[in-house]
Amino acid sequence: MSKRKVAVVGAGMTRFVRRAQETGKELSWQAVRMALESCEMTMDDIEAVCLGTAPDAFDGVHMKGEYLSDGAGAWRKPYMRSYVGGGTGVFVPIQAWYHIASGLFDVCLVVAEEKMSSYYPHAQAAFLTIFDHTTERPLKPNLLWIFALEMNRYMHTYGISKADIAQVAVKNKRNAADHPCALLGDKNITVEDVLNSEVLAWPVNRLDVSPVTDGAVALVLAAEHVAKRITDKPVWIEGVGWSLDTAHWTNRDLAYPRYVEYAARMAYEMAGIKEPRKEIHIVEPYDPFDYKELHHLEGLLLADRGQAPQLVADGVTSRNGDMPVCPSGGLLGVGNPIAAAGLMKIAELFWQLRGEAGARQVPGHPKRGLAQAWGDLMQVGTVVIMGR
Amino acid sequence: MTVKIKNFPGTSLSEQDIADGKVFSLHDTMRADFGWDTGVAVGRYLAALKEGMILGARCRHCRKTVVPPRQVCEWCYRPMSDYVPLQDTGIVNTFSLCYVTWDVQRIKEPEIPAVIEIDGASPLHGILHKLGEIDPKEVRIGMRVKAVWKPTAERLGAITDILYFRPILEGQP
Amino acid sequence: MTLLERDPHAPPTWQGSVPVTNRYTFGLAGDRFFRAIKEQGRILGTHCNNCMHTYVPAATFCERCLNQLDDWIDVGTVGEIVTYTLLSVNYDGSSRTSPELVAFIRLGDGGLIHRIEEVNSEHVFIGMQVEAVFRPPAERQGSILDIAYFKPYP
Amino acid sequence: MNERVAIVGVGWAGFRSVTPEVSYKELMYAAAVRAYADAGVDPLRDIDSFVTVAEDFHEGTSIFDEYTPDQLGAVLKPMHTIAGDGLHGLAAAYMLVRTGQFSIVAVEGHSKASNILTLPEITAYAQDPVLNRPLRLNTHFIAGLEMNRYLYETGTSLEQCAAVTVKNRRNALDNPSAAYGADLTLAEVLDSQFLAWPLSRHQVSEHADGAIVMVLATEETARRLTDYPVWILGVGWCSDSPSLENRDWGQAVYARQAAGMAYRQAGIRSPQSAIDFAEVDDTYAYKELQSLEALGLVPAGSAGLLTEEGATQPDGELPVNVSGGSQGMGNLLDATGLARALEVVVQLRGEAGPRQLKEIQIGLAQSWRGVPTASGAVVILSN
Repeated sequence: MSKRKVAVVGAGMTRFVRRAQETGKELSWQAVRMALESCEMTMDDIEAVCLGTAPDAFDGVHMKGEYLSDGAGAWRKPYMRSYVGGGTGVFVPIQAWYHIASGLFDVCLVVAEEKMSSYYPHAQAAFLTIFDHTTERPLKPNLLWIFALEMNRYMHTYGISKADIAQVAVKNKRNAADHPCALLGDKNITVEDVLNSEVLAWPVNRLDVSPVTDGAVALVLAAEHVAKRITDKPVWIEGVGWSLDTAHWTNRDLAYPRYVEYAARMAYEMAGIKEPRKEIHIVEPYDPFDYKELHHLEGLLLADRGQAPQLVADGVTSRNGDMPVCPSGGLLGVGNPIAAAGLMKIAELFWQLRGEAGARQVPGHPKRGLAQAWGDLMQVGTVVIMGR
Repeated sequence: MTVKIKNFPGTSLSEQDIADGKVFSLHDTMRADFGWDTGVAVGRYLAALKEGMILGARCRHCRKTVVPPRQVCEWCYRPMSDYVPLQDTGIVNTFSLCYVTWDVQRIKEPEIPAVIEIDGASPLHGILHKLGEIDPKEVRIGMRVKAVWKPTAERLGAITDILYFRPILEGQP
Repeated sequence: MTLLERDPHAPPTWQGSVPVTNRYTFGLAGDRFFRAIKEQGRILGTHCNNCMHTYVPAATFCERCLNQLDDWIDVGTVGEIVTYTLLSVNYDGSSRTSPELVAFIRLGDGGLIHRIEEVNSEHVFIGMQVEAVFRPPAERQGSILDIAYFKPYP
Repeated sequence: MNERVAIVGVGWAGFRSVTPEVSYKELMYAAAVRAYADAGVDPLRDIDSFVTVAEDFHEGTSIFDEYTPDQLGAVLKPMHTIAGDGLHGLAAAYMLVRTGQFSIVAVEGHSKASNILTLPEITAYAQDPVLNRPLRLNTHFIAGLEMNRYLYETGTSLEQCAAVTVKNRRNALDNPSAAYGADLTLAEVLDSQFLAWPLSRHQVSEHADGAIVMVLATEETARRLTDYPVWILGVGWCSDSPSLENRDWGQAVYARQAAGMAYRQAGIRSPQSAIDFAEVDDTYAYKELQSLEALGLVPAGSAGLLTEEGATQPDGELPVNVSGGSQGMGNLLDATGLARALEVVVQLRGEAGPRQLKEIQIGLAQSWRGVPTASGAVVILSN
């Protein structure tokens, strides 16, 4: 059985802002229009649309995939919204991959949108309802709890300090200073700034956390024969993987994201990658909290367990290091409009692998990159490997 | 293409812009009330909490004891066959000192959420709850704790029938 | 004790609510559309020269070709009833004592959903001309409710 | 790429107005365990990927996909949720199998509508927050507007719409899984109070609880697993404009487009002669008529008359909603389309008992996502 090859051929994104004037529809449309223009395509070329967007509570619209469809370019087209919590942004290109790989479509639009500022007064409150309605929600948990609990367990298991972890926030926010769409880029931030920022839920401080953000990102994906016609620089989707762990998150080892490992192994196998540490040149792991980047590098088998902080300390993960990690600036720096943030990572790989990332360009003509997102109750891993 | 694009779309607003009426906005609230059927396994778990007991379930196939109880074992997909009363004591697997509430109000004294591995359940099998009767500075992973229950008459059959877990001091039960 | 035994003391349901409170901006086109209603009592549309389609309410983009729409036009305050209904149920699902008349009114190539008043429902028909009745300028807030209702025209 | 994909197992549970004895997880499990037994597969060993369909506010949980893997045997497997109708989920599973990357994929949909205490207000939250919701109109108004325009454009009568309810609820009497079987008269349906004139209360399907799981496989695997594979000949789905101001009020454009896509895949040029029976959206009685026309199964404007004449009865030329449809089985929220497809599978396997249709080869299932959407999907199956 021959498998169809799928490539990314165009990308666009809005600025990531704390509060956008645009409606969610308008943000989606802006990103889509940019993506189409980037590959000189029109809506006539688009056969199907895949949307990724996180909880309805944020935009404040029930069945918000339906509401957003016109902005996403879905008018009278096959249109579906996929949903794996925070993992959605990296899942939605996987969704488009299977649309095209199935042979049903040749060209798909991929759109991810989030307008978190519509939840008022504060988007974090929407996260109360991610917990089990009967056995957990009565305790009034907030989102920070689950991250703080996981971070503490990770630190405890491997003897990692808060300063080790804060380096990630510093690296990413500095990287983001070069991203024209970034919300929180900061060239001069230091580890002390992170450690001295307000404690939200120990061990999590304010600057360990990515901000509530509005934004949208769009890509155009095409089957091989179309991709080669459109561009001489297609970026191929070489491997995809995703995995969902048990909902009983308090029955698991929180120190290690095995669901990320499962997703990564699936993607490596599909991409024919035997030695990921040698064969992956740029990594965009999910970094809504700084420790998460480290956690995920380990789950992706790109660092030994408990050893990811050392890579950061040694500069391996810097933009000009041996394995640049989050050269975009990540969620910590560019911002975290949930699904759009995940898709931003795919867009970043697209630009990096084509040598179009400007001030953020990773040296050495990287050939292959990996993007990963995480979501749900410390539970889902989504992985895409792209190469030129 | 980011190199080629100078002006990215997206219009940033401040709270002040909205307060000043520079742009229109409106507020709305969804009334969303639910009565979730607790079902067989969780229903039983709640009933046991009302009696002052933490209930688990055992899989005869893979010999795991899990909490809260469930109808099917997610690891071997065999029906869970037995309920097992567990201890109301356990070990702190991890914790946080949280200075904000669920709706992002700042609080002075931190709440101490924790995952507590329940005695009698399989290793690493715990529940989410809070710690109390302890100085936040003294909380440690690995610490032994015991449930503090609401008075019998006030229990509803809810996870909040346990007020919190408190540390077990040396020599105490 | 087996899993199939039911416990008569088990609470049959767990009650809870999902808190969802929102603030919506009107967006780029929405802001201008509602400003025209509020300040001038005018209903605006935007025209797509590519699809030859006039969107009402005004849209920032054409949903068909995704072109940006900059061609703003006043479509007047009189439109035609495309379809209507007599709604006997309230927002929350409770029954209404008297039904309300709701219609889709064609303006440009789009239109508005709104209430029809100042007419006996038996006299309403598809194709009927109706006119927007605006609230007094001082009461308008920038809302679809700045139009109180539509009434028969003339 | 795998060209041919079959449904090799189905399972269901519930289909009652309330299911107080089980949680939603237990309801899903009951359906899944039957589907896996039907297909002869062990989910942990054999199933490569899983798809569920759900909407957060129907569940009362944000990021509902968190709570899906355990009871389906999908832990640490590639699993995702489609925020769509069951047939969208079926289409996703179909595509996954076709990629050549997965041999067996399961799809799940469920409803615990009885657990939602404020459904009208939740549904209303799907209206445009700036343009429509401030009017504080019950979302049924959209069905009232659409029905009125449909009647106007086609000359269909109120009696013809009511005949759909009479037929489907009577069909449900022969379906042990249907919650709302009844032997109503036309007069009873017509006399019921108007909800959104011309729509009367009896023509709005009641909600029900239920769960459905289907197992899909490649041709090679299907032939190994079962003697009765049901082949997926085509799938289609489409969204018309989401805004009430830009849509076609009389016609179900989304259904027409979705059907066109499915017919192209199935190589069907003349649906009227190719399709032996159909399970179509009837969440409101008039939708069955409007859908049949949009699907090209009857000439435009003729569905009412044909229904009145009995053409869509179980013994008619084109049996429609033999299961009882949503009028007879209940509106299963996001699982509604899967319930339609389930009946097509059961019929094609010859397992429909007293309501079994004779000499059938190709069946069609169609769904709509309900007010205020203009989205729907179609699947064409054969034995």
